[in-house]
This record gives sequence, structure tokens and C-alpha cells, in this order.
Amino acid sequence: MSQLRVELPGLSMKNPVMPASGCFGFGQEYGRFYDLNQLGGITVKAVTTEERPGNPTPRVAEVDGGMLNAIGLQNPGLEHVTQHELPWLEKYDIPVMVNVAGFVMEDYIHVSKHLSKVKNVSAIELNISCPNVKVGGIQFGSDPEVAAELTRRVKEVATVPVYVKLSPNVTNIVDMAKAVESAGADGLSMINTLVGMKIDVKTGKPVIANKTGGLSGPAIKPVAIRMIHDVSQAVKIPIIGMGGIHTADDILEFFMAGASAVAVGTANFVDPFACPNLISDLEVRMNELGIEDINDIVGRSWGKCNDVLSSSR
Amino acid sequence: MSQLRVELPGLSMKNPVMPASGCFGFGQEYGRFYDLNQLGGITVKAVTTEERPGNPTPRVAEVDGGMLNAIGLQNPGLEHVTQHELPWLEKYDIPVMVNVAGFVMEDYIHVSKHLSKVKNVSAIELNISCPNVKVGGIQFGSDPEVAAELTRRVKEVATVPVYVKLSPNVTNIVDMAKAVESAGADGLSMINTLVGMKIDVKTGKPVIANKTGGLSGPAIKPVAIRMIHDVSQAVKIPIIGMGGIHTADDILEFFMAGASAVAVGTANFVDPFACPNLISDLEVRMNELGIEDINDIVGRSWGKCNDVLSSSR
Amino acid sequence: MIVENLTVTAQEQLTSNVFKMKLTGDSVAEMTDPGQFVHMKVSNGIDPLLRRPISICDVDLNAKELTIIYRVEGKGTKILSERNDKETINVLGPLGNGFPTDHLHEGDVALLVGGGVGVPPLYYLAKKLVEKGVRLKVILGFRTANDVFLEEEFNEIADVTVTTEDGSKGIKGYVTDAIMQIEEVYQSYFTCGPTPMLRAVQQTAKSDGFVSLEERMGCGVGACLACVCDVAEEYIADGRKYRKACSDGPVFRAGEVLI
Amino acid sequence: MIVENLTVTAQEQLTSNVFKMKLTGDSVAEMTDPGQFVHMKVSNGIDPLLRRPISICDVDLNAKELTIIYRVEGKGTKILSERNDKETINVLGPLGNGFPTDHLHEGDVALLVGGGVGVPPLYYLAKKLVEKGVRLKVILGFRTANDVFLEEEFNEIADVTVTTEDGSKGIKGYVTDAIMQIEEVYQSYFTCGPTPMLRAVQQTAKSDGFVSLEERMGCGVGACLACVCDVAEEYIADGRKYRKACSDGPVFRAGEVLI
Ligand SMILES: Cc1cc2nc3c(=O)[nH]c(=O)nc-3n(C[C@H](O)[C@H](O)[C@H](O)COP(=O)(O)OP(=O)(O)OC[C@H]3O[C@@H](n4cnc5c(N)ncnc54)[C@H](O)[C@@H]3O)c2cc1C
Ligand SMILES: Cc1cc2nc3c(=O)[nH]c(=O)nc-3n(C[C@H](O)[C@H](O)[C@H](O)COP(=O)(O)OP(=O)(O)OC[C@H]3O[C@@H](n4cnc5c(N)ncnc54)[C@H](O)[C@@H]3O)c2cc1C
Ligand SMILES: Cc1cc2nc3c(=O)[nH]c(=O)nc-3n(C[C@H](O)[C@H](O)[C@H](O)COP(=O)(O)O)c2cc1C
Ligand SMILES: Cc1cc2nc3c(=O)[nH]c(=O)nc-3n(C[C@H](O)[C@H](O)[C@H](O)COP(=O)(O)O)c2cc1C
Ligand code: FES
Ligand code: FES
Repeated sequence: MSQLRVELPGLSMKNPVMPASGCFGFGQEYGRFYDLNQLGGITVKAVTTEERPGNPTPRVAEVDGGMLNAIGLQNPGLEHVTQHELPWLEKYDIPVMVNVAGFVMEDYIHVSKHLSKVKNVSAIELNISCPNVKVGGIQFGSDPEVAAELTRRVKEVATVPVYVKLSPNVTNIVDMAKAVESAGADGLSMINTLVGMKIDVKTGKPVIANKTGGLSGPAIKPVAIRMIHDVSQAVKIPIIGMGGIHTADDILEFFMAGASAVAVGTANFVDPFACPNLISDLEVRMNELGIEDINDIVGRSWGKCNDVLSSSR
Repeated sequence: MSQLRVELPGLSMKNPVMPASGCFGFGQEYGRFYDLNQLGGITVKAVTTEERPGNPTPRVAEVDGGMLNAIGLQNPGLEHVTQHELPWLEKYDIPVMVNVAGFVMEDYIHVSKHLSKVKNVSAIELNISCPNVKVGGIQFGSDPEVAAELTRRVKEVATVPVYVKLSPNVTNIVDMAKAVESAGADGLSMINTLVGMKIDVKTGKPVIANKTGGLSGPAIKPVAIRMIHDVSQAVKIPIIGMGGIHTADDILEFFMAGASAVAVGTANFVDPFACPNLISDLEVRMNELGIEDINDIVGRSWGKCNDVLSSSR
Repeated sequence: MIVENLTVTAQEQLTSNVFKMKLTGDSVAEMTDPGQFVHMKVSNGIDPLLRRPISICDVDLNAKELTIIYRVEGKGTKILSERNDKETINVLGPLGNGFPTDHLHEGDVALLVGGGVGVPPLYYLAKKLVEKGVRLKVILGFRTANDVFLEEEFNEIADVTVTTEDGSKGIKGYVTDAIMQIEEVYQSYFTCGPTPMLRAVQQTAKSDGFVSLEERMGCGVGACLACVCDVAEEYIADGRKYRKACSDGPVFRAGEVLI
Repeated sequence: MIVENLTVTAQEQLTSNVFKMKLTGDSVAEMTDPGQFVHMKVSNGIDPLLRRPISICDVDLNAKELTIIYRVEGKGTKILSERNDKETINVLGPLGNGFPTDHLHEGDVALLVGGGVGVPPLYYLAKKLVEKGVRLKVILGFRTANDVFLEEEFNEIADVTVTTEDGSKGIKGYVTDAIMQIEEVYQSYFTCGPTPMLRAVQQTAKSDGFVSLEERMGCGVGACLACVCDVAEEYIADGRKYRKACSDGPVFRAGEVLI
């Protein structure tokens, strides 16, 4: 398995695959299907200062090649998460990344500060890109200066590495990435969902109660690959890639685009065993393609690893 | 068929369906399959001042639920188009919209001015959003001020209505739409393709020679619907909707989002008879759903037509 | 909770748009609770992408054979209706919590009220209750006579009243019209069908009861929070103000969740 | 150019990853030109979305039966290999321009050079040429003996040399090694296979000839400009500096397009 090991700030992973935030709860549900120790790590659902009821239902809709969701950051709040959800994960020997959301900067700072103190929190992922929350939120994800300030202030209080999860719904994602990098982000997660909508032609109304929802699944993979390809050439911090991963080849594609680890979202719904299956398929596929170490192919599509190879050998 | 008739500036269409630019050449190829008079109109391939060789091949790649293309605006240039391609379309009694592209503002102005004089050109569609051209091009599509100035200057010389084709690769499409509307645009076309990439895991390189390509097909439909839903509430000019239309229900969805006509791109490749089939399916489906006039459902998802109905009856 | 490729053993069309399918496989042995559902991947690949929740209608534990009855609504159920004998379908299940029956005893009377494709899960329940010696009053609501299915099967084990909206069969009207005609006392009721029907049944029925809900689902296993329902004030426990239809339900005590 | 649902009449596995399929339908009557191709929608729905170009390998005009031979490469051809007898497949074709044969006459000698899945279109061509009384020298290149197909069929109508890269059958090496061993004079050659092979054949062969190209396609009918190839200086006509592989080709005069 050592060909799969990756090391990212705060995340020492025996393989590069973890579930994506919001698609795996706090781990208990899928823990009934398999031993979570098989995972490279785990990203849990967005946590906010206070409990959040989320949006009205319907919250999901299927579209061609993907799905829309507008869960609305439903979560039991910081206190409940630290006291009841995270302790349950202590029995596993895998890094835990906690997704943090908020409505004003102070929310992010407060939650990040407290989560940093929790024993098994390995890293924080700032969700500045949730398209399903009406107040605030989305601005953090589309204005480089605001995103940078948020990152800087969270970094001041956080004692674990901080990843910033970028929104794809922007004109220039490279600017966003550079801004949060220079503000001290330890890594990037990309991409969050594209804002989309589906209308029921029988009623004439949006299928999702919130009207718009976040598009995830295979449909967004080409956008994710392109963005990671562009961003990985412009920043030095590692990228956790996500968006439509359903096969081991998809994982390789994300690495070749420039990701250093990956997260799997929607695929868990299609197959509860998606993550462990991807991990074993990945090893098989790497052997077929003669890839000895997954780290060797990071950024291969734009020559990063070719450069490394030619200079080191 | 009168339940399908729509009237847009310069485009008096017996039904709301036309092929999208770049997916139908200048009409001759599909004219071999069926009588083009069945169409509501036709949008031809992008025209530039001079002949353009386009990008190296491979220029297309299939992805889940869609395809990537990077044709690179290949076209025989303004003179050849006006002398050889457009005259061929004269035998048809359908409005012709010509897609115009360029690298500097003067290109757009020059081409638009000359096309305005061509007998059977009913409208011009400014392609300010082609993601596959390296120089210029893309900026027009992401900066509201530049787009507005371009629109204003083209409007000064054009004697036919001018539609502006918007790029979805922006943070705020409503701002773009409002900017070109106040600059005098007669209508909007949306959306063009999302920028995407696919990597061949066997070679580690992008499949498309140009590296990135434009994502089209069902995968982008939710993004198109959301953007049209938002823009149609913010502008008064009509919208030609496109992005992933493959069924009659898709057309109804675009209308309910706020479109007043639609264009069909990728579906033509899947089935050369896509457009005429969609037109006949649309009528059947409207009858099933009790929609008497397609114009009645424009913007129904956000209440436009409900409002009209309640105030007029 | 298991994922398994079940093999289709039968596919039968019951009405113009309702089909009955039988599937076999080891995981069927776990499908012991009426009211639970399975989550079906109707085709390989991404078209469609998500699983479809379908109730368990009947189980033959010896033959390890599951029966489902489904209505063709859209793409997914259409594809399901085209799957043939001997093909396999990837099925996740059994999922959720079914109808509780422990509170009923021999000689008790239970009311079962199903509407449309809400009828199927009540059949497996009926069989279990009859085994226990519970007497059943079954009310099945359909739109027209042509839409009726499972009536014969129910007739063999219980006292059945059919209602149709147009009166083309049985009582003309809604299931509630039939409920109001019941004079006998029943200890509990169980209902499944469209949400407006569930609401009406809750209001009309004269005992405690259980309702089975339909919600749009993502994961089906409690992880994505797609399917939550708000909880009535008096049922809030541990501060949890919601229930997940997939893993807390789909069956709830009448009145527990706001519908 | 017609779109029709052809019915699968046979599906046979030839090697570990090469299959032969037969399909029947009215449009087959139009498939008279060797070198043309059909554009196949391998499944309904969007998975996969685009058609797949496959060469016409043989046609029985009386039985209206088309034969294709294809290698399982990715998703599309995999699905094709799983389609069964009596199922229908939506086929657009015949498309493109095939191999010209008017310049050859009875008694002439023609060289046919195929590599891998470039071999199939040459079979229909070979039959047409033999009908005309043209004598054939056929060279078929494969990777190993296990990959060889269509050899017997060709043997019945022509003089065949097989090459394999590992020498496990026939001449060890590439098709060009076999071409160089030909002593006889041939009036024309026809070749189809991977692009590097086409280049090598163009350089080695000692006559005018025709090459059939593979390019990624969108529409297949000349409308999208996905499949263009640059034209050699001397072939530029009417200022057109490119050719579309789908509608101007896939067969071109050797040297006409830059490969
Ligand atoms: C717990 C549960 C049990 C069910 N049992 C049965 C049954 O036994 N027989 C039966 O015919 N139907 C049953 N349904 C409804 C069935 O799941 C839907 O009819 C089916 O998902 C429609 O899929 P489709 O692709 O044909 O329709 P589409 O409209 O194309 O589906 C699009 C999306 O919406 C979802 N969806 C559409 N309608 C419903 C619905 N009513 N409930 C939940 N999701 C929906 C689909 O799952 C899919 O994700 C049940 C639903 C639930 C939640
Ligand atoms: C004119 C023409 C005739 C052909 N005839 C034959 C034949 O007779 N037998 C045969 O086995 N193959 C033939 N091919 C190649 C065949 O089209 C591809 O192998 C097939 O499209 C691969 O599809 P896939 O889904 O299995 O692979 P994937 O790699 O999953 O396909 C992804 C996309 O790339 C395209 N693609 C992949 N490889 C090729 C290729 N080599 N050429 C063009 N497009 C490709 C596919 O069409 C699809 O759009 C021909 C190609 C052309 C252009
Ligand atoms: C149901 C659902 C809930 C999600 N919730 C969150 C969330 O709470 N925080 C977050 O940062 N991303 C959330 N996401 C986004 C995913 O983490 C991921 O970025 C996205 O779905 C793309 O990956 P995928 O295509 O593999 O699903 C959610 C996605 C889905 C489908
Ligand atoms: C092969 C191809 C070529 C295209 N060329 C152009 C073009 O020249 N000008 C333009 O404005 N849009 C062009 N487009 C974009 C389409 O007009 C359309 O906006 C887009 O494909 C979305 O619609 P669809 O999903 O129905 O294809 C092209 C699209 C494709 C697939
Ligand atoms: S469907 Fe995911 S929690 Fe219920
Ligand atoms: S494939 Fe579209 S022009 Fe050739």
C-alpha cells in the first residue's frame, strides 16, 4: 500500500482517498458498511457555531450525470459535534478534517478556534463556497480579498492546518487560490458544487425547495480537472481534488491535473462501498499503468512530475 | 403550429427551435437530412474578419453527459461566408442569425457592419464567450464594462438586431447581462460552454490538443437553467436559451426558466434529426401538459407568466 | 444493510403503468421487516446516476425471493420495467425501519390503508399480521378500476375495500370515505401513499397508527440529510428536531413528523 | 445518409478484445462503398452520449446485412460487445467517401495493407476488387498471433501475408517489412490502420495509393469541424486548406492530407 501513501499538511494518509464533506455525515452511517480505517482520511459535514435546521425539502434532485443538492448546512452545531460526533471517530486511526461554515467571519473564527482544540481534528476545511446559504457565505467564495482576510484571521486562531475549499462559480479561480495561499492557507480543496437548477415541467416550479442547488457528480468533473490544472500551476500548497470521482481512473486524472489527494462525494450515494472500492481499484490500475508511487504523477498533465523526474534521476 | 410561434427582435420564428452556432456549420450538411424550412431559425458558425484555421486536433473529447470541444473558431472568413455560405441559405424562408467572433473590438465591428448588409442576415450574435481562443475573446465575456462597450460600438454600425452570447464562466452573469442590455443589446444568447478539461490517464496529457475545451451537452443544463432563471428576472430583453437540450421537456424547462427561444447544439451530433424531432415532440408534449401557447410559459418558474395571466384576465 | 446484485426472476405488468418484479439473492434473507425498502441501481453507469427507493412488497425467505411493485414514473422506473429475467440489478437493502407490530396481539384488529403505489408495502405487513392472528380491515385506494392491483392477493388473507376516485370500482371517492364507514373498533392503523392521503388518514382514523413517507433521497442510509422531516414539538428528543425518512423512517408513528 | 435502428443478427468474439457483429435493416442497401463508415449510437440515453464511428467490413446487399468488426477500446465499444441478438442499435450511415476503385482494371494488381482494426474495411474492398478481376496482394499486421482475425476470409479471395510484431505468426515485424519483400509491380495501394503505420506505408509503397484515417469525431457529417486534417500544399483547391475526415474522407489520396 505504500505506493498510495500521501502526506499533506496535517493529513498523513495511507491512501489518497477520503469522503467529501456533506456526503458522509460524521462517519457513523458508512461505518456500518465497512471499517473506516480503510480510508485515507475523512472529511465530515459542515459545522457552524449554532445548530442549523437546513433548508426545506425537497433538497435533492437528479440531473443528467449528476445531482443538485441544497441541504443548507444542516448540522447540530459546534458544541454537539465536539461532544458527540467527533469523539465517535476517535476509535479510528485516520486523519479527520472538519468542514467549517459560517455567515460572518466571526463564525468561522469561533468554530475553527474551538475545533483546533479537539483531540482528533487533524485539519480544518473552510467552506467559503457553499452555494446553498443565502446570507453571506457565497461572497467569501467569490471575492479574493474577503477570502484572504478570512483565511488570515482563521489562521491566527487555528492550531491545525487550514484548507480553503474553493467555489467553481467564479470568473478567475486562480486569483482566489493565490489570494488564500498568500493569506496562509495550508492547502486547497476544490471544487465545491456548481450552482444549478432544475424545473419540474409539470408544475413549472423548481424541483428543489431552495430553487437553486449545488451540482455534483460526473457532470462537473471536466470543470474540476480544468480548475485544478490551472490552480496547481499557480500555487505551491497542495490541492485536495474532488468533483465527480466515480472510478480509479478519475482519481488518476485528478492527480495528473495537479491534486495531491482526492475526496469522493456523490459516488458514496451510488455505492456505499465507493471509497474502499476506489482504493483497491486504484492500486490495481496503478500497477496496470506502471505507476509506482501516486505522488509521482501529481501535475503530470502540465509537466510538474516530468520535471521532478528528469531533475532527480 | 401557431402555438409554437415566437417573435424575437429580427427573428420571426414559426417555432422556437434553432440549431446553435458551431454545431450546424452553415446549414448545408444537415440540409441533406431534412428541409431546413422546418426550423424556427438557424444560427451559423462563428465568422471572423479573416479566414481562421482553428486549433490542432484532437478538437473534441467525450465526457460523462457531454463533450468538450476546442474547434478554435475555424471559419473561411467574412468574405467567403458572405459570398458562398450565406447565399446558399437564401432558398430557405427562415431567419438566419450569424455568430460573430474577433480578437479586438474592431474585428467585431467590421464583421457586424458587413454582415448587416447581407440580404438574409436577420440578426447578429456576438460571441464574446468563446473559451477556446487564447488572445482577447474571453475578456470580452467576463468584464461587464468591456462587454458593454463592445455591444455599444457594434450597435452603432449594425442595422440588424444584436444578440450577445454570454459566457457561463463568470462569477456574476446577471451583471454581464445588465451591462450589455443597457449598452443596447436586443437580446441574449445563453449559455456558451463551460471551460473544462479531460486528461488521458495513459499518456498523462490532456486529450484535447488545445488542453482545455468547452463543455456542452446535458451536463451543463442545470447551470444554464439557473443562469437564465436569474438573468431573465433582471433584464427585459429576450433570451435564447441553450445548453444541453436533448428533449422537448428540456425546451419547456428553458422556457419556464425564462427563455423566449432555444438553440440546440450537441444534440445534433447525437441525432442529425434532433431539431425537427424536437419541434414535433414539443407540440405533442405541450398538448399533453395543456400549454396552449409556448409564450405563455416564459419565466413561469419565477412567476412572470403567472403575473401576466392574473393581470390580463 | 448489504449491497448485492440480485437476479431478476420475474417481471410482470399489472396495469398500464404498474409492474411487479421478483428478484433473488442472499441479501433477501435479511428482508424481514415489512415497511422497509430497497435502494435500486436500475442500470450500470451514470444514466440514471442515483438509486431508486422501492418498498419491499413481499418476501419468500425460503426461495430468497423479493417481490416489488412499482409504477413507471420517469427514467429510472422505465428502465426497471425493461429489465429482463436473469439480468442482475444492484440492490442496497433492506433499509430503514418498517412497521412496528409488537403492540398488536392475536384477536386485535388493524386497519391498513394504502393508496396507489403505497399499497405494496402493506401486503408484506398484512401477511405478518395475519400470521400473528391479527384481524385486518384493508382499504385500497386507486384512481380508476384500471389502476387496481394486489386486490386479489389481499382478498385471500383479509377483508378488503377498494375505493376509486371515479367510482369505476368499489366505493367512489377517497380512502377516507371508506375509513368513515368502518364501524368496528381497530387498535392501530398503518398507511402508505401520497402525502395528502397520509394527512387525511391521520385526521380520519380513530386509533394510533403508523405512516410510511416518501421523500426524495440521496444516500438512503442517513448520511446526506436529503430526506429530513421536521418533528412535532412533543416528539423532540435529545434536541433532535428532525428525522431522516431513510434511516429513522420511512415509517413513523402518526403525528411524530410534520407532513 | 440515413438514421435507422438496425437489428443485431449476430455477435461473435474473434480475439480477446475483437468482436464481429452483424446488423440488418433497410439502410444497409445504401452501403455500397468500401471504406465508408457508420456512426453508431451504442446505447440509448446519455451514457455514452456520442456516436462511435465504425468501418463497414462487409455487406450482404441481398440479406441487407452489415458486418462490422471492432475492438473493445473503452466504454462505447464495451457496450457494443454486450448488445445481443434481436436488440436494435441506432445507426447513421453510410458516411464519408470510401476507396476509389475506378482507376483499377481487370488484371491490375492492388496492394492492401491493414493494421489491427484497420483491417476490416479492406475486406469489403477486397471483395469488390476481386469482382472486378483485380489481383490482390494483402498484408495484414497484428501484434501477436492471438490478435489475428479475418485472415481466413481474406485467404479465400486473395494472397495474404500476415505480420506480427513478436513473430508469433507470419513475418516478424511491421507491415512495411512485408511490403519491402514484394517484388511484383502493383498499380495502387489501399491502407488503413494506426496513423504511424499509415505514414510508414506511404513512405514504403511504390505506387499511388489511398489511406483511410481515424480522427476523433463529433457530428460525423461535416458540420462541427472536429475532424479536420491539414492539406498538403499541392492539394489546396478553392483556397480550402483542410479536409474533414468524416465527410471528405475518411479515405484520402496518399499525400493529400498531412498525417
Ligand atoms: C421509501 C420509499 C419507498 C417507495 N416505494 C415505492 C414502491 O414500492 N413502488 C413505487 O412505485 N414507488 C415507490 N416509491 C417511489 C419511487 O421511489 C419513485 O417513483 C421513483 O424513485 C421514481 O424514479 P423515476 O426515475 O422513475 O422518476 P424520476 O421522476 O425520473 O426520478 C427523478 C428523481 O426523483 C426521485 N423521485 C421521483 N419520485 C419520487 C418519489 N415519489 N419518492 C422519492 N423519490 C422520488 C427519483 O428517485 C430520482 O432520484 C418509494 C419511495 C420511497 C421514498
Ligand atoms: C472512420 C473511422 C472508422 C473506424 N472503424 C473502426 C473499425 O472498423 N473497427 C474498430 O474497432 N474501430 C474503428 N474505429 C475506431 C473506433 O471509432 C474507436 O475505437 C471507438 O470510437 C472507441 O470508442 P470507445 O467508447 O470504446 O472508446 P473511448 O476511448 O471510451 O472513446 C471516447 C471517445 O473517443 C473517441 N475515440 C476513441 N478512440 C478513437 C479512435 N481510434 N478514432 C476515433 N475516435 C475515437 C470515441 O468515439 C469517443 O467519442 C474507427 C474510427 C474512425 C474515425
Ligand atoms: C448532499 C451534499 C452535501 C454537501 N455538503 C457539503 C458541505 O456541508 N460542505 C462542503 O464544503 N461541501 C459539501 N458538499 C460538496 C462536496 O463536498 C463536494 O465538494 C462536491 O459534491 C463535489 O464532489 P462529488 O462530485 O464527488 O460529489 C456537499 C455535496 C453533496 C452532494
Ligand atoms: C463543436 C462545437 C462548436 C461550437 N462553436 C461555437 C461557435 O462557433 N460560436 C459560438 O458562439 N458557440 C459555439 N459553440 C457553443 C454552442 O453554440 C452552444 O452554446 C453550446 O454547445 C451549448 O449548447 P449544447 O449543450 O446544446 O451543445 C460550439 C459548440 C460545439 C459543441
Ligand atoms: S437519503 Fe441521505 S439522509 Fe436520507
Ligand atoms: S466529425 Fe463533425 S465535421 Fe467531421
